[in-house]
Amino acid sequence: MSVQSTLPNQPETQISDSFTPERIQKILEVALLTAQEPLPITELRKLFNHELSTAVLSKFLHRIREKWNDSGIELVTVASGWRFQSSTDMQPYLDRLTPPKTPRYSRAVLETLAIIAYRQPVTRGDIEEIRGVSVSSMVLKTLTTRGWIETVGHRNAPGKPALFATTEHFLNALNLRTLDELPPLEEMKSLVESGGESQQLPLQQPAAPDY
Amino acid sequence: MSVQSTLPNQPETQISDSFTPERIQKILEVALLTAQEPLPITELRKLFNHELSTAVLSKFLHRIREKWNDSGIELVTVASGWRFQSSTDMQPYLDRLTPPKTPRYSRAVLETLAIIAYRQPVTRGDIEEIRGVSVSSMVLKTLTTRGWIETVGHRNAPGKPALFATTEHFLNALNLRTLDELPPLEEMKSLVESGGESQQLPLQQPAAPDY
Amino acid sequence: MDLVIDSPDPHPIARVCGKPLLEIPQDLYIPPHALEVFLDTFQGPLDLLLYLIRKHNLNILDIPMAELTQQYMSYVDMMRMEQLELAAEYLLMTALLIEIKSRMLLPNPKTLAEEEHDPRAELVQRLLEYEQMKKAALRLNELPQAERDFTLVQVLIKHEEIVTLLPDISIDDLREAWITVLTRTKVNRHHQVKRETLSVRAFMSQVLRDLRAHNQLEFYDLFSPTATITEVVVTFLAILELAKELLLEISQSRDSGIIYVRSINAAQPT
Repeated sequence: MSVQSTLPNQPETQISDSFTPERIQKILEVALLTAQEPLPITELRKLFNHELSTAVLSKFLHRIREKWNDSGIELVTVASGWRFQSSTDMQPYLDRLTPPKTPRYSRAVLETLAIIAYRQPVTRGDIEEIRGVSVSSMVLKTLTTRGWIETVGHRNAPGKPALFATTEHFLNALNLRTLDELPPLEEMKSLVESGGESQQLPLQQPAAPDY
Repeated sequence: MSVQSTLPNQPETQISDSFTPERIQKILEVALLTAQEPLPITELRKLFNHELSTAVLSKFLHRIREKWNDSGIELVTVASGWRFQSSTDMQPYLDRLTPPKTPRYSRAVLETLAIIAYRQPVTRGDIEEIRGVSVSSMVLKTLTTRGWIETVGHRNAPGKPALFATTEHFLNALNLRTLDELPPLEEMKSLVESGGESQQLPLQQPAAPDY
Repeated sequence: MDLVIDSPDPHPIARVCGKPLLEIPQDLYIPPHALEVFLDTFQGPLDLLLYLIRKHNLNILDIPMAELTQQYMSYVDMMRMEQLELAAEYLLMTALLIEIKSRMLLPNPKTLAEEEHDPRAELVQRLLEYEQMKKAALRLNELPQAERDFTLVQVLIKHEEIVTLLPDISIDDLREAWITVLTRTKVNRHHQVKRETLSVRAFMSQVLRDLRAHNQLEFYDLFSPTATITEVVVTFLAILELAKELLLEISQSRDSGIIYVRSINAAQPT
């Protein structure tokens, strides 16, 4: 049972809510420029006390995207919503200010990430099976700490191994909206070329992942 | 052995450093929009490999300030440099996205308040004796300023200590009509004595107050 | 160096004792002096096998198994020191290859069913899947990445404190605080907390408040005309308690005369 705030006047009542198109665009821009996280349209509707529809806001967002085109800043949609970010051609300049802080990941980390991204949910054992080597805890910790993978459950098998999947944050970081936008898996060319016997191998491509 | 990036992330030498005024302005804006901290001009000069003077950059910054005028975002100078920030008139909208968080009182404040509520009128010494620790003046001041406690008299004892009691405003704030509506002491006494640690106390809701 | 595996050749793949190692051996044999480099270069036996097959058209069937086994065995001791697990994985791979080869050498009546159980199939399947994931890892790494290839826009929100928010509390907060106090008191037994009914306490405060305004009041004035019997009793108890605590003074100049109640305002000299 929480006590109501006794504060006299909430800001709500003080906003004059005459939303001209210019004003709507301005408010959207300020919200997106100051947001800490990508903002979904449902969230952006709060700016206008839900008075504007998703469709209307979507039109405005596209207009804003146009406006910022070629400014070195772009408005993009990622998994969790809309956000402003610098365009990639600006990064070399930004790196002059702050030396790149993100580590380049080792092959072990990248391969583990790829397996989790494309085959999720997978256990550590699954990853080891595919890579043919054991996966160090450090690798999984690196990805977990970055917020790119998380445990989504446990397989009902001896030892109840954790099942890993990629996070929404991972999609955001790579500018993706859904896992479908990951680069498609390549068909691998047969391992045994033109050898007589080898062609008889009943090779199948790995089952297409179902996401 | 780490994997080298095959990214469009180019080394310094590949930046075309022909700085047209438009390009300079663009780079400055991107840097300021993405910076975590205010950027002093000395820092901004790094963007252009120190090829542009402080005076030139300063002129550009003022031009940018003009450009952003009335956009809901303003370019300002603070002690440590230049930064973009939302303008005050935008705050009501931004507050709709992230309602300001209500602060919480410390344990010391809450316990002191509880003691005054249940044991009033009490002196600071009484409170200290019950809590087993000294009560800082800040705690009493917090509660007095809030209008929740007041001095109702002084005990005829050495030092003539002030006697504190709760106010009507306190009752209002808690939606109570009288102090009787606070959870009764006896109930709690048995709770305390039946349980060991307070964490294990089988807490019940207080008798339903009828408001 | 974009993965040794895919690099166009002339670069040394590694340096061993200062000397460039220009070529990777053509089979699974690892020169002892390059052992560590190898363990670092390849992600494991699958990776190495894949490399050999892709780059040198090594036929899984043509691997000189006996020789290889011998060489591998001689490294076991060496690897055991630091990378036992990895050594085991290489050995396991070798064992698998040997098994495959031996099974292939056995007379094998060609039936459809048998073909489906070609011992190479599973290995090749694994190799293909691993290769696919390796490629996927590269593609993934080529995607623009936040903080590496672009930076998020972060404009500060200016917070003018229009209203200072004050903390709210609930009865539960208060109750919890009180229970904490009581529990602690119970733990430190030397603190005796008197437990009285709350209403007496509340009325004690009220009486003091009334007296603060007037300094001296007639006894009857301390009782609200609309008070219930309980309230009257409690007020009376409150007055007695205050008197006991020397917070007020009750006086009567003569029998059956007016009873005055005066606060002993300790703050001001009377």
